[in-house]
Amino acid sequence: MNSSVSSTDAAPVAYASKLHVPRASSRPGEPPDFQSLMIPAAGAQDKPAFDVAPAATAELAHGLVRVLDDDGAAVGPWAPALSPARLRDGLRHMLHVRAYDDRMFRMQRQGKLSFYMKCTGEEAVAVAQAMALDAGDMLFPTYRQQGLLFVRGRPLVDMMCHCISNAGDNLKGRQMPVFYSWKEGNFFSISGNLATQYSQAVGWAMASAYKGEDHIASAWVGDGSTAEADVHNAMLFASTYKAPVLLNVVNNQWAISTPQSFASTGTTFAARGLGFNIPSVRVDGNDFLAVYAVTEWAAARARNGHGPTFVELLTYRVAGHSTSDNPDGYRASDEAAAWPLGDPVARLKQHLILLGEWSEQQHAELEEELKASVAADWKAAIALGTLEEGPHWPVASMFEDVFKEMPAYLKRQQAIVEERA
Amino acid sequence: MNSSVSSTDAAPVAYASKLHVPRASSRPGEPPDFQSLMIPAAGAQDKPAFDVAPAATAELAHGLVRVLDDDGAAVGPWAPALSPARLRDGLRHMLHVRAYDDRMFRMQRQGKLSFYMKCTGEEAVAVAQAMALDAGDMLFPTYRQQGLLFVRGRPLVDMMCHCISNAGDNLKGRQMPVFYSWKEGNFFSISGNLATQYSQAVGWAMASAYKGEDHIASAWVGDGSTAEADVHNAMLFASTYKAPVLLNVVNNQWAISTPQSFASTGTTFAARGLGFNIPSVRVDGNDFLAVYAVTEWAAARARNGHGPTFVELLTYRVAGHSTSDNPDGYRASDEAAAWPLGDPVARLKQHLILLGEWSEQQHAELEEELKASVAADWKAAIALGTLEEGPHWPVASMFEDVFKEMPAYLKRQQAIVEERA
Amino acid sequence: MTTMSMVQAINSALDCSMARDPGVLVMGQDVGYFGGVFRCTEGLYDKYGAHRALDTPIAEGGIVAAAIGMGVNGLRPVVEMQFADYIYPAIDQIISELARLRHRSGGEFWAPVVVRAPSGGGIRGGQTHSQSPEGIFTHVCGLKTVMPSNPYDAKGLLISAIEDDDPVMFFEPKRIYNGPFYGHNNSHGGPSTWATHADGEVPEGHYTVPLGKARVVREGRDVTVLAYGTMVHVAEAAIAHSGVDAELLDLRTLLPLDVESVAASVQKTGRCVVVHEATRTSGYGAELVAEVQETCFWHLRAPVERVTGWDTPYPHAFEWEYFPSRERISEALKRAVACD
Amino acid sequence: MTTMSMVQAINSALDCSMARDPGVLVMGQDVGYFGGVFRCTEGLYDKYGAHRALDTPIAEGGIVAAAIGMGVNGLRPVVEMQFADYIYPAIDQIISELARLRHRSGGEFWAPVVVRAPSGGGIRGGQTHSQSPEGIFTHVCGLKTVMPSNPYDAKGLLISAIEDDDPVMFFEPKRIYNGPFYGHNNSHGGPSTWATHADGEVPEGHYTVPLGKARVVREGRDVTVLAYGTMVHVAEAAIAHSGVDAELLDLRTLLPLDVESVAASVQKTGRCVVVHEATRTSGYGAELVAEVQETCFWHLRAPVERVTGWDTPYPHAFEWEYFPSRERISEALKRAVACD
Ligand SMILES: Cc1ncc(C[n+]2csc(CCOP(=O)(O)OP(=O)(O)O)c2C)c(N)n1
Ligand SMILES: Cc1ncc(C[n+]2csc(CCOP(=O)(O)OP(=O)(O)O)c2C)c(N)n1
Ligand SMILES: [Mg+2]
Ligand SMILES: [Mg+2]
Repeated sequence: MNSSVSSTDAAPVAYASKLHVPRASSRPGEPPDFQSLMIPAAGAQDKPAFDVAPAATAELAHGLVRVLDDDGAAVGPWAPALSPARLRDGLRHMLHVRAYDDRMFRMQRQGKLSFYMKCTGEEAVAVAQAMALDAGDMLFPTYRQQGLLFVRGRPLVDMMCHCISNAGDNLKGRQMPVFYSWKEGNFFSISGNLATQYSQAVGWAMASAYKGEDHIASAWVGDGSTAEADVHNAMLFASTYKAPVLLNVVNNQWAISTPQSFASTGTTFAARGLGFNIPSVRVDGNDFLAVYAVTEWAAARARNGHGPTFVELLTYRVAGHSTSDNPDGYRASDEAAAWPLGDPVARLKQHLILLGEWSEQQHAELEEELKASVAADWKAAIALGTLEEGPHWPVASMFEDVFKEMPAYLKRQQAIVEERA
Repeated sequence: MNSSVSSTDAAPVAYASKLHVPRASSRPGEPPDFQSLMIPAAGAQDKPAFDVAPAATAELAHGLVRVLDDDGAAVGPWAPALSPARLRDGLRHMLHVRAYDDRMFRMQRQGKLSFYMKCTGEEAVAVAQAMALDAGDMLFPTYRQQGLLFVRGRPLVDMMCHCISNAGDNLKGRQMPVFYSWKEGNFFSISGNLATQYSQAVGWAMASAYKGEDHIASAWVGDGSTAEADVHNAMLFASTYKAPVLLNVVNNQWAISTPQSFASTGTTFAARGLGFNIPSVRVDGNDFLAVYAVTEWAAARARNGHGPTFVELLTYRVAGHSTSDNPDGYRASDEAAAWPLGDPVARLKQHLILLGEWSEQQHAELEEELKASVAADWKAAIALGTLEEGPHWPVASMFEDVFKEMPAYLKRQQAIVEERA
Repeated sequence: MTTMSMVQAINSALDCSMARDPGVLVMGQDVGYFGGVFRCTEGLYDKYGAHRALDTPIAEGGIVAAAIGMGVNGLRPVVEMQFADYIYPAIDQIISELARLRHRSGGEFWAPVVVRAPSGGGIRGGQTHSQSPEGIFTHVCGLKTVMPSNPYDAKGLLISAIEDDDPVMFFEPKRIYNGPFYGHNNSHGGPSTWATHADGEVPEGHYTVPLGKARVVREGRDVTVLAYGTMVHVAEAAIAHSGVDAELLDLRTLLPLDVESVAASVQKTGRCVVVHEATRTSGYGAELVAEVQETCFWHLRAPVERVTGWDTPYPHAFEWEYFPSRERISEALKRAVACD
Repeated sequence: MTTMSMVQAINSALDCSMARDPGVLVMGQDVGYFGGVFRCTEGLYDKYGAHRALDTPIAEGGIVAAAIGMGVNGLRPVVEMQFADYIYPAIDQIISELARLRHRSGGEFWAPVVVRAPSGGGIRGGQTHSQSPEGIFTHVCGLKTVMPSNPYDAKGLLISAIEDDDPVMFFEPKRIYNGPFYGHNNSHGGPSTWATHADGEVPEGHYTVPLGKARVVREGRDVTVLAYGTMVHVAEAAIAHSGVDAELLDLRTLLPLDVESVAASVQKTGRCVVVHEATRTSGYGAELVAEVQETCFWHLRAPVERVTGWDTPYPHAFEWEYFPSRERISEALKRAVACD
C-alpha cells in the first residue's frame, strides 16, 4: 500500500496499489531473517554421474551441497579427496585475500586508492574454485573474485600497482581499482558493466570446442547481476551449443542495497539453470570442501564433453558493497552475524584442526605472517608510484590501445596533450 | 565436424571441431522427424487450483494439455464449458482469418502489398485466447496473432487499409503491412523488433496492479524470439512483482529457417518459466478447447492476484515465414503434413460435427460466405486507395507524431517536403 | 526560497511531481529503500511507499521496458539509470520502442517516460562511471534530451520533463551534483557550494523551466560559447581567465535545440566555440558546429572550434588531462578572437 | 576477373577468408543452412560445415558476446545482424565491451570481430528494416566503421576488416546489393546491374581495399560531395543532372576518416555538400561538416550543406519522399555553386 501523500501541494488521492514488491532479509532496526533459505544438513545430497541429465539435478538445484558438518568433519558423497597440504594452501590463500582486502580498504580510507571492494566472507568461492580448475582454463570473473589471482600466483605488488594506477599498473592507469586483468594468468579483463563477461565466457568456451581443445571457461556473476540479459544469453548459448563452461552465480544476498529477492524470483538461482536444460547445483559457498568438489565435478563434465554446469554459490557479503556505501544504512547491522553458513575461513580451520593438521597457534602465526607480507608488498607497490603523486604512465599513453595502431586523428589529439605536458 | 576446406587459395587444415550444433526436425530431402516432441493423450493432465505453487506445475510444463481426442471428443479436467454457439464463433473466426490470409497473400503476389505474413495452422492460438480474455485486457501480440483482431471485431477493411498504406490506414502509411495497432481494441502497436512487447506487457500489467485495477495483460512471442533478452526481462519482472500478465510462447517450430532447437535448449519452452518460479503450462496449440481452457485459467489467476502464468502453445507454421521466403528451401516440403497435432480448424470442426452442432455443408457454406465477404472488404479497402496509386496520407504527415507537438526544426523539414510536393 | 544542491533540487522535483500526480513513480536500482547511490531519491520511499519509489532488478532493459508499459497504461515513470554508462543494455527499448511508439502507432500509443542518468566524469570512475553518451540520443528522432547545469534549472527542467508527454532523456552531470565546478583546481573565485551560488536558490514548490530554451549565462560581443552541464561553469571560468568578451549560452535542452538563440548569438559575435565533455568525433558538438555553420555561415569570422573529451575511454588516472579544461577552452577562445 | 553483385562479392570475401584462415567463421540468424536472408552466406554451410557457417539463436546481444569470447580465444568471427535496425540489443556488448577491450586491458585482450549489417532503405521495409545507424558507432572510440558502395570495394574492404585486429562495423547498403542505384526512377543512364558496372568486376581470389582511405569517384572543380554507400551513386546522378562540376568522394571508411583526401578536395573546390540516408540531426554528416569546417574554413566559399534523411522514422509509404533524392542533392549543389 502506498503511504498517503503529504506535501505542500494539493495532494490527489494515491492509488490503492496491489503491486507485489519483494522484501529484504532485514532492514535497519529489524531482526535478520534467513528463514526462507533452505539449508539441508551436510552430506545430504547425492553426487550424480558426469553425464547426468539436467532434469535429474533438480534436487541439487533446490537443495544445497554441503560437505563440512557442524563439527568440521567432511561428510557425504561430495567430500573431495584433498590432501591436508592442499587444504592448508586453501586456508593460506583465503587468509591472504583477507589480509589484502583489509590493507587495501584501509589504504582507501587514507586516500591512497580512489575505491576498493572487499570479498570478506566469500573467500572460499574464488579460492576453492581456482584450485579446482586447471591453469589453462580461462577465468571470466567479477570484481569480487580476487581470490582467483592469489591461487594463480599473481604478485600482490602488481595487483596493488593496478589499484593505485601507478607506473607499474599493467592497465596503464586506465581502469578503476579492482578491475584487474591478467592475461598471463588466463584471467580476463574485468568490466565495469555487470554480467557482460558471462556470455563472453560462453563464446570463449565455444571457441575452445571449435578448435578441438580441452580448455574450459569459468564465469562468475553476482546474485543481483543475474538480472542482466547477458546471463540469459550465456545460459541460452551455453546450453544450445553445449559449451564447456562453468556458469557460477555468487549469491551473497545483496546487490548494493538491493536484496537477492529482487533477482531470485523466490526460488533458488540454480533452479533457473534447469529451465535452460543445464545441470544445476546449489552449493554452500562458505564450505571450502563443497565448493571445491562441485567445481571439480563441473569442470570434469565440461572437459569431457558434457557441456555447461550452472552453479549457485550461497554465501554472504559481510562488508559493504564497496568503499562507497555503508551497509548499516540498508540492512540490520547484525545480519552478518546471523548468517547461518558461518565464515569460510573459520570452517576450514576447524576442519584442519579436527584432522589434527592445524592449530590455533599456527593460524595466528600465519595471519601475522600474511599481514606483514602484505604490508611489505604495499611498500614495494607505492615505491613504484602513488595515485596522487605518481609516477604514472605517461599521460599520452591514454591514446594507445584504442586501436592496435594509432590512427592519424588520435595522433593529432595525442600531440596536443603532449604539447601541454 | 568441419567439412574440409576447398578453395583456389592454399587451404590450411581446418579445426576438428567438437562444438555441438543443434539440428532441424527436417531439411529438404530428409524425412520429417517429430519424435522428440512429447505428446501425451488428450485429458492426461491435471488441472490445478488457481493458486498452484509454481513448482507444482512441472508436469504441466513438461507435458501437454490437450482436450480434443482423436475422435474429436472433449475429454479430461481441462475441457472448458463452451456453448456450441461460442464454439461456432471460434470456428468462424478461424475460417475468417484463413480467408483473410489467403486473400492478402495472393494480393501480395500480385504486387498490391509490399509484404505479408500468414498464420496458417496457428489460428486457434489467437482466436481461442482472445475469446478467453476480457475486452479490457491489453494485448501485446506479434505479427502472427491477427486472429485477436477478428475476435475483438476490428473491421477487415481497416486492417487491409493499413496493409496497403492508403488514406484509410490508421498508421498513416508509416508501418509495414501486418504491424497493426488498434487502441480502441486494446491491441498494442506491433513492433518490427522481436520480443520488445513482451517486457512492456509486464510493465503495463504492473501499472494495472499499481492503479488497483483488474485488467490484465497478455503478451505473445515466437519460439525463436524467446532467445531475445526482453523475454528474460519479462519473466524476471513478472515474477518479481507478481504482475497480472499472461506470457505466451507460440512454438510453431520455426523461426524463418531456424528450427526451434536453437531456442529450446532441448527441453520445453514452458520449462523455462519454472526457473523463474512462474506457473507454466504447455498446451496443444492446435486444440481450440485446450487453448481456451488454459488461457481462461491463466487469466483468472492473474485477475485474482496470483500473478503471471507462462504458456507454451505447441503448434506448427504451415506457411512460409512471410512472403519473402520459400520454406522448401530449408525444410522438407511434407513437414506440415507430418505435423502430429493436425489442423486446428479441422479439429474444431470435427468436434462440432461430433456434437451434432455442425455439418460439412454448413462448413463449406461458411467458407464460401467468408471468402466472398473478404473479397468485398478488399474492394472497399482499395476504393480508399492503393499502395502504388494512392491516395495516401499527405506526405508531410510523416513529420507528425514524432513528438506530440512538432518542434521548429521538424516544421522546417516538413516545409521543404511540402514545397516540393 | 531556499538553497539546494543539484541532488536536492532533483529530489525536490521528484517529490513535487509525486505529490501532485499519483501516476508519477520513480524506479531503478537502489532508488527505493536506499534512496539512490547519489541520494537523488532519498526520502521518497518513506514518503510515498515501496510502490512509488520502486527498487528494481539490475536489468536496465527490463526497467525501461516496464516503464514503457506503465507509460502506455497511464503512468509517468521516472527511471533512474545508476550511471549513464549503463544505459546501453536499455538502448533497444529506448531507441526502437520508447522513441518510436507514438509515430509508429499513428499517435495511438505513447509513453511519457523520463530516463534520468548521472553522466560525465568527476568521481574518478574510470571509463564505466564517467561517460557522456548524450550525443547518441540526439541522433534518435522522438527523444528529447536535456542536461541541466545548476539546481534551479535541474528542478524546473525535470518537472517539465515529467509533465511532458514525450519521452525525455535527462542527463545529470554528477560532477556538479553537490557544488559548482570551474575546472581542475577550482580556482575561479566563484562560489564553491550551491548554497552560495545564485542558481542554488530554488523554490520549494512547483515550477517549470521550459524544454527547448537555452539560457544566456553571460552576454558578450566577441565569441559565442555553446556549452551544457558541467562545462557551462568551466566555460565561465575560461572566459574570465582568458579575458575574452564571450557570450555564454547554456543550452539546457540539446534536442530540440534552441537554434534561434544560438543563431542570434553567433550572428552577433561572428565566432563560436563548442564545448562538451563527451568524446569528440560524432559527438553532439559536431551537430552544433554543423548547425552554426549552416545558419551563420556568412557571419562567421573564425572556424567554429570544438573543445571536448578526447576520443579515448575516460582514463582513471588522467581525469584532468582528459577533461576539457579551463585552459583548453581559454586557448580556443583566444584563437577564435585572433581571427579576423 | 568476373562480375559479381555486391551480395556475391561479400559472399566471395567470406569464402576467401574462410579458406585462408580456419579461425574465420560466420555466425548469425539464418546464416547457416539457409545462407542468410539476403543470401550473403549462401553455400558456406555446404562448403565449411555447420560450425563455420553457424546458425544462432535470435539474440543479437548473445551473438556479439559469443563472438567477443571467440575473438579473445583466437578466432575471427564475422557476425551478421539480419538488419542494422536490430543491432541495438547488441549495442552494450559492442560499445562497452568490443570497442573498449583492448584499451581497458592495457592491450592484453582484444577481439577481432566484424559485425556485418544490411542497412538503409530500399525494400519498403518501413522503420525497422531501413535504418542507417552508422553515425552512432562513429561516436564510439575503438570501433572502425565501414560502408562500401560497390562490389569491388565491398569484397576488398570486408577482407581487410576480417584481417584487421580491431573490431569493425561493416554496413552493407541493401539497396545496392543487387545493382547500382541512382535515385527514384533510376534514369541516370548508368548501368542498371553490377554485371555491366565497372565496379562490378571483382577478382575471384584474395585482395584487399585498405580501411581508412576514401576514393575519388569523379574529379571536379566547383564543389566537393562527400558520400558513402548508396548515396555515392545518387550523388553521381545528381552531379550529372545538375551539370555542376563537382568532385565526388566515396568515403568508404567513416572511422577512421580519410581527412587528408577530404581536406584536399574541399580546399580545392571551396564548397562541400555532405550526403547520407541516415536521419539528419547528430548523424555522421554533422561530423563531416564539423571536420570540413575545422580543416577548410578559410577555403570555404559557401556553407557546407547536408542532404540527408529526415528526422523521422523511415515511412513505409513515403520511401521516395524520405530518401535524399537526386533532385535534393542537385539543388544543394546548385545552391553551393551559386555562392561566391
Ligand atoms: C550494467 C550495470 N548496471 C549497474 C551497475 C552498478 N552496480 C555495480 S555493482 C552493482 C550490484 C551488483 O550486485 P551483485 O551482482 O549481487 O554482485 P555483488 O556486488 O554482490 O558481488 C550495481 C548495481 C553496473 N556496474 N553495471
Ligand atoms: C530484434 C530482431 N531480430 C531479428 C529480426 C528478424 N526476424 C523477423 S521474424 C524472425 C523469426 C521469428 O521467429 P519466431 O519468434 O519463432 O516467430 P514466428 O515467425 O515463427 O511466428 C526474425 C529473425 C527482428 N525482426 N527483430
Ligand atoms: Mg550480490
Ligand atoms: Mg516460430
